[in-house]
Order: sequence, then structure tokens, then C-alpha cells
Amino acid sequence: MADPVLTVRDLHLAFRKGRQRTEVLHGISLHVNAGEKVALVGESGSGKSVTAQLALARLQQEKGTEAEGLIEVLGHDATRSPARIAAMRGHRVTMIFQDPTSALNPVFRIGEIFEQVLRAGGQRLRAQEARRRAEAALAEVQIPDPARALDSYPFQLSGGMNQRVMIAMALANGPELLLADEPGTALDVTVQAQTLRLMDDLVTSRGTAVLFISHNLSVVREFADRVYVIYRGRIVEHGRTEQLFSDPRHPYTKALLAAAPRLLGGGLPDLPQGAEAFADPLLVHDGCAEPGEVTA
Amino acid sequence: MSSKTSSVALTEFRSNPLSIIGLVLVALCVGLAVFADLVAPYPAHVGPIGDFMAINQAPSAAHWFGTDTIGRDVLTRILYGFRLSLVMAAMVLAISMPIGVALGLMAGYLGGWVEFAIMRLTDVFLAIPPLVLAMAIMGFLPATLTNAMLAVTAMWWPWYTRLVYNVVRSEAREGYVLAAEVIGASPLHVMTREILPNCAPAILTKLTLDVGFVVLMVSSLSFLGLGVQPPTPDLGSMVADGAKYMPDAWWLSIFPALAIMVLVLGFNLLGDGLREAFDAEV
Amino acid sequence: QERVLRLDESAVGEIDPAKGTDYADTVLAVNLYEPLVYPAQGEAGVQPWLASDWTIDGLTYEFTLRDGASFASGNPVTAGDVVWSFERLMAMGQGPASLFEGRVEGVEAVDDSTVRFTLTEPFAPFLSALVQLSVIDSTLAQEHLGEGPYGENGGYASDWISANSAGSGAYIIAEHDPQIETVLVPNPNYDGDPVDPAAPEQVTYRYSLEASTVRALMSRGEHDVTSQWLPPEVLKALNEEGGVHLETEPGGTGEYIMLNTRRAPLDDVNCRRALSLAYDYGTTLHLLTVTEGVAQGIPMSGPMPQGFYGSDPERRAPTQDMQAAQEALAECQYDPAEYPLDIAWIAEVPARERIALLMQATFSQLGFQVNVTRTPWALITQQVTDPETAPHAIEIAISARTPDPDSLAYNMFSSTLPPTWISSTYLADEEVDRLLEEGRSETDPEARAAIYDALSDRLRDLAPGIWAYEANPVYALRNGVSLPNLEQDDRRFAISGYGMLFKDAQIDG
Amino acid sequence: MSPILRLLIHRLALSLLVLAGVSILIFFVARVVPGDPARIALGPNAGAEAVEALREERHLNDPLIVQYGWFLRDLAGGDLGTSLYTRRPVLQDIAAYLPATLELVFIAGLMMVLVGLPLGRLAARHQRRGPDHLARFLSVLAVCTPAFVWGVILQLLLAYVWPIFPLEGRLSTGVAPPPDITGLYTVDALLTGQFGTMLNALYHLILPATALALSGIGQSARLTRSSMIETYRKPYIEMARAYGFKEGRIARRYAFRPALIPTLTVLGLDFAAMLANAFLVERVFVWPGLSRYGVEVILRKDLDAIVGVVLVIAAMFLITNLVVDLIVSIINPRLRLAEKRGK
Amino acid sequence: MTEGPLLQARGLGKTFVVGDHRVQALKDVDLEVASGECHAVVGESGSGKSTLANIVLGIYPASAGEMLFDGAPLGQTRPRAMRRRIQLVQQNPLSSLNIRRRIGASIRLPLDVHGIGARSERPARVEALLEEVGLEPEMARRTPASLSGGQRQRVAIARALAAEPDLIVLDEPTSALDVLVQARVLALLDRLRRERGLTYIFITHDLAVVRALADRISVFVGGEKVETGTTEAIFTAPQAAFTRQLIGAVPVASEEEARMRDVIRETGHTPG
Ligand SMILES: Nc1ncnc2c1ncn2[C@@H]1O[C@H](COP(=O)(O)OP(=O)(O)OP(=O)(O)O)[C@@H](O)[C@H]1O
Ligand SMILES: Nc1ncnc2c1ncn2[C@@H]1O[C@H](COP(=O)(O)OP(=O)(O)OP(=O)(O)O)[C@@H](O)[C@H]1O
Ligand SMILES: [Mg+2]
Ligand SMILES: [Mg+2]
Repeated sequence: MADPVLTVRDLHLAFRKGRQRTEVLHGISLHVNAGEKVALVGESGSGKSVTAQLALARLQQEKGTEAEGLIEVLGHDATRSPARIAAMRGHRVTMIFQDPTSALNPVFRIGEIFEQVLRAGGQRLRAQEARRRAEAALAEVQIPDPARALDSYPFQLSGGMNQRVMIAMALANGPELLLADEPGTALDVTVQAQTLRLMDDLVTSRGTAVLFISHNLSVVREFADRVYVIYRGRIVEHGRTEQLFSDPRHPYTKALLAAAPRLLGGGLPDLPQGAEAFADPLLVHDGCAEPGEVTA
Repeated sequence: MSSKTSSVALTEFRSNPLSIIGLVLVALCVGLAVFADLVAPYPAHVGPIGDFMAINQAPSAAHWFGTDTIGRDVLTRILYGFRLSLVMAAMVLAISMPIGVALGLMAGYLGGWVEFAIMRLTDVFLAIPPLVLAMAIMGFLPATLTNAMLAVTAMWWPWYTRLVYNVVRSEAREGYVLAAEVIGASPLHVMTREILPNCAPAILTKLTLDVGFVVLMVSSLSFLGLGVQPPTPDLGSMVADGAKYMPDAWWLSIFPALAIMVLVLGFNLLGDGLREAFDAEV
Repeated sequence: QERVLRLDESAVGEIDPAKGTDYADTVLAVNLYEPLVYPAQGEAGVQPWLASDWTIDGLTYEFTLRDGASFASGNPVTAGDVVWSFERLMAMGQGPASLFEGRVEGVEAVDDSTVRFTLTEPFAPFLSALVQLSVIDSTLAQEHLGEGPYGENGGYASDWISANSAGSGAYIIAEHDPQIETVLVPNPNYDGDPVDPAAPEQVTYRYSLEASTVRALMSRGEHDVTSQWLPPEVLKALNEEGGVHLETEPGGTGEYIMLNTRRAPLDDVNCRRALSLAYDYGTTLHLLTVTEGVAQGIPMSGPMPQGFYGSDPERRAPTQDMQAAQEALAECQYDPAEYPLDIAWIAEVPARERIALLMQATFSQLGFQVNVTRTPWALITQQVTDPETAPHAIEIAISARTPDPDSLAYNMFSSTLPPTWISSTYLADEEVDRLLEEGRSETDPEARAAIYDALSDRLRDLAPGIWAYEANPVYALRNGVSLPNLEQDDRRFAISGYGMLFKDAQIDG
Repeated sequence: MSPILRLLIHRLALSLLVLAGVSILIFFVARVVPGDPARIALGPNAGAEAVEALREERHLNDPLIVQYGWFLRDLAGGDLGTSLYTRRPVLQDIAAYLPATLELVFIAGLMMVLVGLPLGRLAARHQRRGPDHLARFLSVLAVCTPAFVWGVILQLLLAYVWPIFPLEGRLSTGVAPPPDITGLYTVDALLTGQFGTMLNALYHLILPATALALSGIGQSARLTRSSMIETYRKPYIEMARAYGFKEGRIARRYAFRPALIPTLTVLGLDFAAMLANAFLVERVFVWPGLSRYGVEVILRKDLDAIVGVVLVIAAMFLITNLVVDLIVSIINPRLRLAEKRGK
Repeated sequence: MTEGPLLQARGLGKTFVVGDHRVQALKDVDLEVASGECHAVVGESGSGKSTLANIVLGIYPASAGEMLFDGAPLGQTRPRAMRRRIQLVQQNPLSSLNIRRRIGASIRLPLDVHGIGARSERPARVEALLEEVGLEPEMARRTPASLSGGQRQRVAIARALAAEPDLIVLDEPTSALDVLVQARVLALLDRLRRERGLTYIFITHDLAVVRALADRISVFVGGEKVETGTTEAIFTAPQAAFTRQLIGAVPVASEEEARMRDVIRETGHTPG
């Protein structure tokens, strides 16, 4: 088995505001191996985004956050040496956002933003060279006229185009780990489907590891190798994608699958039953142990 | 849109030390103004009657802030000055705010020629710096307290119109306005019951900030000799009149100037705190 | 290094002598222009100036111009210039024109150096009034007539003379901005009264400086002569700091509290008397005191300032007497509680605020409710034209404009003149009117003195005003600068402004 | 037509409309209020005929609407009338006094931008920490103190107690003004190579400009701060951080530029406020600018001059806003490129 | 109610003028919505779905065409009684409720505006409505901020019901919600329609949702209606290429479904 590029072990996170303390992660563990595509699925507010932010060492230094447990990114501890992680952002670890258009600064041209991205981590690069690489990267995500796209402002491109630009930026520096937080949920279904497939092709061909965050199980089915289901700050089920979809075991996972409307008809989706059972302990499918743990 | 609810805003407000300082200063000034009669050492010195044998005396135990050019206690006059400033600000805002808000609501919500007429009129008023407009008006009217207030009021409403207009324009796109319209609620209901409450934080914040700015404006008018008449204890005219005796009788204008600063500072910090807490655009 | 004299004045300067009225205008006029006669020094009357000599024959006054007199332009001063200047003054109808209004039948140039005025009736103050007739270089002015309502004279060079000088005075205009400052430099063609060898080579007359600015400039040595309007405390502070000396310029200016005799309750003489008796003369002078022995005011015993007919040096100045005031008020038909008094004070003169507040304090002891309003001068001149809207009381300084009591008393108290700030008591009293007319037409000095004494008594009875004090302008001069006309008693002029002849100033280096 | 040009033309047209409104407003306010300007102009000794003649000459006896007609006709010919007070064409007066005010306001405006924006940026970057509290307190203090108080305090401390700066005026005595090209002494001196004069003029500008600028500095710092904080919450800042952009670069460029858009718009208004505050500061520093003239003509009910001064100030305000609009539309590509939108 | 369609639109068009651009948001659209049916309107973003909804609701006028409601012409200006009969549920449950008013006040608004029920019994009605959408009556006193997305959407539904409408326009009512919550809200909508005999115009871009709920479907592309038919017909034999593309993009949870979906996308027919 390849080395994990991201290891999270028994991670707790709480936010403190005044005297009030809210714990949002209650000890989650997960890992992503090099070149592996892993999905983290759960309902809104279950703690998906904060996990990604912790992995990028973006939350640790903020006032009122209390994180405990291990987060290791490419061999560095994100809790103890956040600066190390910060230095890797943009080239060894990158991220794709939910709404590509609002994630691109509206008053800068795509080219200017791209140049910055290429210089992430203090890489020296001449403007011409940056431009050439940016064009190549855009061509790879099938943007018809890369030169023109670079001279455009984000609002001049469609959401789908911006999403491709985001993907190109994320992959431009050959990262080892990509965090995709509900990529393209803000877009049209058709566009979202197209860009997801594009991203899938690219990361697969480069062997980039991906942590894919979504609230919709169906979306990740075609994409992920393994799936973690998170419910209210706890991982409730973990397994390889085919295992999970063919044999969901945890009541919450079952409910999620049942609640999705079916394309083939059959009336309204089933209403989730027995919500108390959602708090059942973690179910791990065969061969899906966390590194250093024994498979259940 | 101010998306924060009151309780969140309150927590936010409490956690900001500057806001608390502002609140304390405002409470202090208002308290002194209300209880001036009890606190002031020489209540008789509010009017024209001073001690002509004790003029221009430097600060001492008897007169903490010194005496003025006709022997009145400067501290006493500052305390009553607070009262006057606050009363004036309250009156000016009590008249100009509702007018401005009503016009802003109509312009923002009704649109069309109503919007055009109101907003162009507002532009006209906004194109003349308030002080200049107030001065121009004061130049034509006899300089009395009432006229000074009228002049300031006449140029103050457009700021509310514009503020409310902008808020309404963004609020009017919100779903809840659409919902009320679809239900069939009257424009009056939509404006006053649906949109107005959502402008409230912005208006409240601006009101708080404006107390300070009205005080500044009136003092500036007084400084130019266009404002409040003696012997009314007005902070601005005290600064202006005292400036003639600088630097020898420095207490004549420095203390009233500090008083203005404290008063305006208090309201500004408070207003800033509210703005941050409510996330209101002002 | 140039000898520069830097002064300031609170008002703004008008350099057209046919328009100017106030102190600053007078100072500019006497330095830029010359009248036929000039007030005498150290005594009453007039002295030769542009006219070297004159004869009076009944209604005819004939003046001979000084030999070789010439304007700054080099043009000689001729009788034609005098005629033109007089006609211009009367046509424009502003400034000093009222002094001559209806009095002069005709003026003609007998020859180049002789000019003859013919009066309509006997008018004793005529000669004195001529100190206000500045003679303008008509040859030069006619090149700049401009457009206007004066027929062939167009605009009478009104615009041009408001921006340029065309006189024969010791100085000429180098720069003039009515808002900011006027810069004067010596007139190279000046041939009049001798110029002091230490006289300034440049005079900067600045307008509307703040008191604190003047005070700071003085103590930094960047200013030479303060205006007379500084508050006493500021003068005192300057004096204590050293480096300056204080000089005074008494001369024909009364500080009157004008009482509006047309508005209730002051249309009742008893109410006016009550106010006169209640007025706090002592505190007024106390407030005006700069240092031991120097005050901005001196006691005034009646309507006429010292040195003028009708003033009585023996008489004691009035003092506050509340008892008598209450008694007078009891005689008054009005109940003070029902008649609030409006008192205005001139915004431009901060020191007057204290006097106004002092009145407010004292009159309210009589039971009046007193409102005090700070009013800009421009607005006051407006308000006083209508007795109905004019305030009940304003403190106004009135200066004799010529060295003759008539210029003061007639303008103030004659009921024949339209209401202006000078006549803002609106007194209409037959006896007063009769005495005023007699005083004008009587030419015998003794008889005139008696007439003005009677007038003073009558006015004291009627109390149309409170004779608060006589102005005694105090100037702070930088050490090293001296204005002998203010410093030596035998060089003083009877009326104010005329002593500010810059040619007589002395500046050491 | 380029969108910017179109925007400018649109704004210009609106500005002219507003200016027309201003002229009506001020014209009628000036005339409706009681008081006879002719009487005031001619002084107390003038005869009734002289006053009447002047009233007639100035059309003061005509109905208001007719008077406004006269006013418009003159305005069309570039004539703002004649001041009753200085007896010069109002335009000439304004041309004489405006440059001094402009110079003061420009320098103050420069200070406002050069000090206020970085201060606000600093505060935003350290939100709710030491530098932020300090910067906020200072800027609130600056805003809360009337310009005339700053003037008096600065003058007292830096020109009197420690005589570092000149007390008043535009140039030291003995320094000749530079040839009149723009009327701005610093610029004219620079253009003609008189560096000594330029430094002297700058030296005189420092105190009054600071007094004038302080509240603007505070205001712009506050605005920048809140706008930056708003921007910091935007997803694209999140993105910049996730991509390892340097924090300093984000503050100076990436967050600053978008934050500038709302800030600048409001700063245009603040600049206008400076024009008004100049009325106060000029008085303290004996600055020979438009404001003194303004106060004087207002006190004297010098109708034409009042209308002229207010119109010029309103015009300057509108021009400022036009310039701000232009800058904003350069920064904000959405405005500039609006045409190509919605592909 | 008369026989025939409840809502009938002919040649509906809408052009927006933005600056000097003209945006054709709706082009020559015919639409018939039968009484009691759930008519789905699907299409990509910007295809004019909301524009159609807004015209039906009378928020702005159509630039072309005409509408009949219950046999009577329906323009933009309409009497209050007519407004009552057509109600709206919006996509974003947070912004559709006024955060400064209590839930109860929001639901009560239609009762007050249309004078439904006596004044005194309105609070009881509000409680009944809350219960009907599955919320605790005590929620009337809470503010929207303290509610979850699903709960807010229920409140919005209750408010629409309060007006006792015939037709409810649902503009993407569940796309902001989680799958589980969405399932609950869909069930609620379905139950209400049956119980109250309501007619729905259901706007969405999620075809899977449509399949579960709708009787008939109209597909919009670029402001034009490209296809209309019963749900069954659209899913088994979609005519327009775009409809197929839309079906092909739906994420599915099982192998079997995926296979079916891909076949539809390629051939336009349901296999078997
Ligand atoms: N900075 C913060 N301060 C306080 N609470 C926070 C903060 N960020 C997140 N939370 C809380 O932590 C919990 C998890 O948030 P998170 O954003 O990770 O959810 P999510 O799973 O990404 O949901 P969604 O699908 O809506 O994006 C939520 O309850 C949220 O309110
Ligand atoms: N008020 C308006 N002014 C100008 N253009 C508008 C307006 N409303 C909608 N449009 C335009 O009309 C077209 C159709 O918009 P509409 O909102 O109906 O689309 P939609 O199908 O509801 O899309 P979505 O799925 O994103 O909600 C779009 O191009 C939009 O930009
Ligand atoms: Mg999230
Ligand atoms: Mg829509």
C-alpha cells in the first residue's frame, strides 16, 4: 500500500466563542493514500469543510479554534507546524472550491491570478514562462482559446469555464494532494457532470491524491475509490465505493441512499426512518482499516 | 442586508472593547447633560450673568476649567453645553431622519419617476457640502438656535434618503419582499413592515454616528459665527470665542474642544460598534 | 533692507474714497489721496493741505491749490480735478456724499489753481467736511470710466478706482485685494507735507486676521501694529511679554448704546432713563482695562466726545444707580415683564459681546427679559433701516467724520434723515431738530458752543441712547516702530484715522 | 463607444442636471429670504435713489422666475454676475481665490489617501488586535475633532509654542509668489524652476493641510478597514490563501484592490467635505482662499457671489465624483467591460 | 372550477432591456397546466424558468402573449383576490423569510391581507398550518434564524398555504436542501397536493426529483420550450437532445440506474 499523503487520527475540533464551546468534530480518523481518490460525504454542517481547512492549516491559528489529534499532510504535522503546510499550499497541496466564479478575484485577470498560483511556494518564474505554462494548463482542461481566457476577467467567463480554470490552477503545479470541497455544486447539473469527469480524468492520469467532499452520495459514486460517510462530526461508515453502494450497512448511509430520488421512477424516495440509529458506531468495510489499525 | 440577529449582534458588541468605551462615554455625557443642574458648580453661569470681577481666570480649585471673558465658570457651561448639543442633535435627527427614511423607502421601492425625482433632488442636496449649504441658509436667516437647527435639518435628510435607498435596493431583491408581494400585501405594508425593519440596524447605526456629526456641524456653524447665540452655552461657539484668546487664556477653547471630542468620540465608537455588530452598511 | 510696516484691520478695505466709510477706508484714503483741508493737529479745526489757502465770503468758499501739487501719475493737480471729484462723489451718492447733500449750489474751477464752492444756505460745518473730499486724478480716471449709469461719465471709473489709486497722497497702491491685504509703496511724485526719513518703504495693510493670529505674529516679531479691535486681555498679554508698546488714539468716537425710541417699551422716555441709570458704567470700563492707566475706553459724560462742542469736561460721567433706575421705571407706562428687550451686538467685534451680556445681566435685574443676538454688521445695517424690526439696543461706535460736532450730532439725531445705523435711535424731537439746524447755520464759534451745550442737555433728558464710554483705541506697536501722531499730544488729530499717516511713521531698520 | 466613455457621458449628463438643480435651489433660497442686497452693498449712507438704481440694474425688482432667466442667460455667456461686495465679476473673484483653496484641498486629499488607506489596511490585517485598536482609536479621534480645533491645536503647538512651522499665509514675507500659471504656488514654482519658492509654499501648506486632512485620514482609514474586512471574508481570499499567496501580497494587492472600489466612492464624498472644512481651516491659518470670500459674501447677502461660490463648490464636488467614478471603473473591470458580459 | 386547464398561456414572451442590450428571456411559450396536476418545468440555468414563474405570479408583465387563469384573462395587474389564488415557494429558504419577523407573523400575513378567518381565530389557524407542514405550533414565536433550512422551507410552504391558493409555483424548492431533508419536503408537498387538490408548477433542474413528483414535464432551453409531455413519456422517450443530456447528467446511486441513464443519453430510449 502506498504511503498516505493525508492522515487524520482521532481529530477533535471545537469552536469557542466567549464562554460557549461547540465541538464540531468528535474524533474522526481518515487517510488518503498517494494517488488515491477518497470521498467524504455527509449532510450540511457535519464537519466536512472544517476537516479540509484543518488539513490546509487554515483554521489552527484562528482565535477560538481548539483542534486536537493528528493531522499529517505529506509528512508534516498540520497542528504543530502549520507554517510548513502553509508553505506547501498551492503547489504540493491545493484546493478546488464550490463556486468557481466567486473564488476568483473579480478585479484581476485570469492570467494575473494564474501567474500568482504558479509562483506559489516562492517559486521564481518569469512572466513569459508563467504565461506559457498557464496557456498549456488551460489547454489541458479543454478551454478553447487559452490566450483569450487568460486575458479575461472571471465574470467574462461562464461558470463552467471558471470551474475548468480552477481545475487547471489546482493541478498546474503538480500537487500531491487535492482537496475538492463540493466542487461545482453551484453549477448546473450538466456542467457539473462534465467538469467532474474532466477532473477525474486529469487526476487519474497524474496520480494526484484527492479528498473529495460532497453532501450527495450519488455524485461521488463514479469518482471515488473509497468513501467516508460523516454524520454530525463522526465518521459512521467507511468502505470502498462499490462495497458501500452495494452493501450500505450503517443506518445513516442507508437512509442517504434511500432518500435520493430515483431516476428510474418508483415514486417518492423513502423517508428516512429511525434517526436515533444514525448515531450508531462506525462501520468499516473489509480492507479499509486506518493505517496502523486492524480491520474490523 | 444585515443578516445578523439581535442576539448575535449583542454578543458581538459586548466583545468589542472600543464599543464599550463608546457606550461609557455616551452614558457619561448624557448623564452629565441630564443632571447638569445638580452637577454644575455654578448653575447661575448658564446665562449672561457671570462674575465680572473674576474674568479670564486660569483653572483653579474654585473653577476647575477656569472662567470665561465675563467671569463665568467654564465647567458649568460645558455641562450645559452637553445638554444643548444633545438636545439639538436629537431635534435635528428627529425631524430629518423620518423625512429621509420615508423618501428613501419610496424612491427605492416604488422606482420609476418617483425614484428619479427623489434621488435627483437628493443628489442636488448632496452635491453641496452640508456645511456650505447650512452656511448659505444661515447667511439669509437671523442667527438663532432654531434657524441653525432648521439649516442643519434641511441638509441632513438626504443622507438618510440615500442610505435607506441603497438598503432598500438590495433588500427589494430579497425573497421575503417577493413573498409579500405575491401574497398581495400593499406597497405601504411592504415598505414599512417588511423592508423598514431590515433597514433599522443601518438607520440606528447612522443615527448614533450622526449625533456626533450634528454636534460637529453645529459647532462649525457657531465657529463661523452663524450658529447658536450667546449666552446659550454652545460648545462650538465657546471654542470659537475662546480661540481669540489663544494661547494666553487657553482654557477657554481647549476644554470645550475636548468636550466636543469626548462627546463625538463616544457616539462614534458606539456607532462603530453597532455597525460592526449588525454588519450594517452606513 | 527695506523698511516695511505691517498693520491689520478687522474690516476689509475699500480704496475708492467716494465709497469708503469706515476706519480702514479712512486710513487708506488719507494715505492715497489728499483732501483740500486736513484736520488740525493738537487742536480743533482744520489745516491747509492740498489747498494752501482759502477765503470764505458768505456762501462762497474759494480755495487756492498748493503750488506744484501733482498726482502720482505726474499730472498736476488742478481745480478741474477737484470739481470732477466732487461731482463724482455726489453722483455716486455713497460714502461721504451725505456730508454735502443739498448743501452745495455749485462748484467751479475759477482757474487751474482756484476752485470755488457756492453753498445753498449758511452751513458752518462745510469747511470741516472737506477733509472727506479726496481729490482724484481725473485725467487718469477718465481713461478708465467703464460702463455705468452716469451718462457721459459712464461708470465714473468706479471699478477701476476700487482696484487702483489715482491720488496725490504720499503712497500709492502696489497690490490690493479687499479680502486679504493692500500693499502700499511711496508715491515718487509726492510733494505735500514732509515725509519722515524713517518712513516705511512698504506698507502691508492686512484684513480680518484672527486675534490669536495677530497676537502670535506680534510675539514672533512678524507684525508691527495691531488693529484696535484686539480684546484687552490679548493686548495685556502682549504687553507683559515685552517687545511692544501700547499707544492710544482718542478722537471723536463715542460708544453709544442706541435705544430704539420707536419700539415699546423704549418709546417711553422713562424706560429709556431707567436703562441709562441701570447701565453699569464702572464694570464697562473695568472690562476695557488693558493695563494700569491704559484702557480701551474713557468715561463719557454726555452725547458729545471730548474736545467737541457740547462736551463738558467738568461734568462727572454717569454712574450706575439701580435705585434711581427702579424709580424711573416705575414712571414708565410699560410693565418690563411684558416687554422683552432685543439687544444686538456686532459679530465682528468680540469685545462688544461682553458689553451686551453685561447689559443683559443688569437690565434683567430691572425685570426685563433680555435677548442678546450676535449679528453680523452687514445684517445690522440692514435691520436698522426699519425701526419696527430694529433691535431695542445696539452698541454702536460713532465717530465724528469731520472735526465738527455737526458731523456727529446731526447724523445721529436729526429726524430729517432716513434711518441708518448712525441714526438708529430714530429720535424725533422738535427741540433737538431746531438746535441741530441752528448749530449748522450759526458761524460764530461762541454761539455754536452754546447751542451744542443746550443740545447735549436736551439729549441727556431724552436719553435716546446710553453714553457708555468714549472709545480710546489701543494699539500694540512692535518696539522699533513708532507712530508719532498717536504718541505725542501735540500731533494728535481730533478725529480717528487721520493719524495713521504712514509717511509720519518711523521704523528703525 | 467604449463603455467607460459612455459611463462618463452618462455621469456628466447627470452631473449637469444636478448642477442645474443646485443653481435653482441656491438661487431661490438666496432670493426668497428677506433682506435687501443692494442696500447692504451700498452701505448705510447711500441714498434711496442709488439703492433703487442698483436694484434696477441687478433686476432685483423683477419676479423671481424672470430673475432666474437673467441668471441663466448670463451663465450661458460664462458670466456669474458681479459681486456687490468686491465689485468685481464673480468669476474673476473665484479665479483669484479658488487656487489657494484647491492647493490646500489637494494636498490634504493626498494626505488622506497616502496616510489613511495604508492605516486602514494595517488595521484590517490585524483585525481585533493591538494595531487595529490603536489605528481605529486614532482614526475615530481624528474624525471626531472638528477641523477648526485641529487647526487651533496645530497652530498653537507647532507654530507658537515650538515655532517649527509658519503661523499663517501661503508664503513667507519676502518670498515673491511664482508667476501665475495655475495659481497653485507649488505647481507654478515647480514649472518655473523656483525650487526655493516651492519648498516655501509647501512649508506653509503643511499645517493647514494637516488640520484639514486629519478627519479625512481618519475617515478613509475607517472605510478602508471595514471594506478590507468585508473583502477578507470573500471566497477569493480563501482561495488566495489556499494557494499560498503571501499574506502581505494579499493585503497590498489581492484584497486591497477590490476593497478600494467601495472605499473610493465614499472618499469622493469626503473630499467634498474637505472643501467645506476648508472654510474653517482657512480662517485659522489666514489662508487667502475661496472660503473666506464665501463666508464674507454669505454674510453680506451678495447674491451673485453666493450663487457663484456654491455652484463652483458643487461643480468641484461633481468633478471629484466623476474622477472617482473614472478611477473606480478602471479598477472595476465589470464597469469597464460591461459590454462583453453574458456570453 | 371550470373544466379545462387551470392555467393557459399562449405565445408568452419576455424581453429584458439591460442598458442597450435586450435579453430574450422567454420566447413564444405555450403552456397548459391542468387543475390538480404537478407540472414540472426543467431546464438549465438561465433558460427562463424563473421568468415564467414571475410572469405567472404577476411580478412583472409579459412582453408578449396572454394568459388565462381559470378561464379568465390574467395580466400583471390583478385584483387582490386573484393574487391569493396563485402562491409561491422560493428556492432560498433563508432569504424568503423576513429575518426580523417571527415565524407566526410571516404565516399570518396572507390571512391579514386577504381577511381570511376572523381576527381572533387567526393565531389558531397559524398553529394549524404549522402542524400541517409538520412543525411544532410553538415555532410561531421563533425567528427564521433559529430554524434549519428544511424547517424554513416548511414555513414558506405554510405561508403559501395560508392564502388558500389554487396554484402554487415552486421555484426550485429543494435545491438548497440536503438529500434527506429534500426527501421529507418532497413527501410533504406531495401529500399536500393530494389532500388539498392543489396545482403545482414545479421548477427544478434536477430530473430525478421530477420523476418522483411530476405528472407532466416541460423542458426549457434558452427561453424556449423544447419539449413537453407526461413524465413517463419524457423519461422513456425523450425527444430533444437537450432532454437527453439533462437525464445523462443526473448522478445516480446504483449500477443499474447508471446503465439505464447512459442508454437513455445515447439512444433516447429506455432499454427494455
Ligand atoms: N469559524 C467557525 N466558527 C464557528 N463555527 C464554525 C466555524 N466554521 C464552521 N463552524 C461550524 O462547524 C460545523 C461544521 O461546519 P462545516 O463547514 O465543516 O460543515 P460542512 O459539512 O462543510 O457543511 P456544508 O455542506 O454546509 O458545507 C458547522 O456547525 C458550522 O456551523
Ligand atoms: N430582471 C431581469 N433583468 C434582466 N435580465 C433578466 C432579469 N431576470 C432574468 N433575466 C435574464 O433572463 C434570462 C432567464 O432568466 P431566469 O431567471 O428566468 O432563468 P432560470 O431558468 O430561472 O435560471 P436559474 O436556473 O439559474 O434560476 C437570463 O439570461 C437572465 O439573465
Ligand atoms: Mg462546507
Ligand atoms: Mg431561476
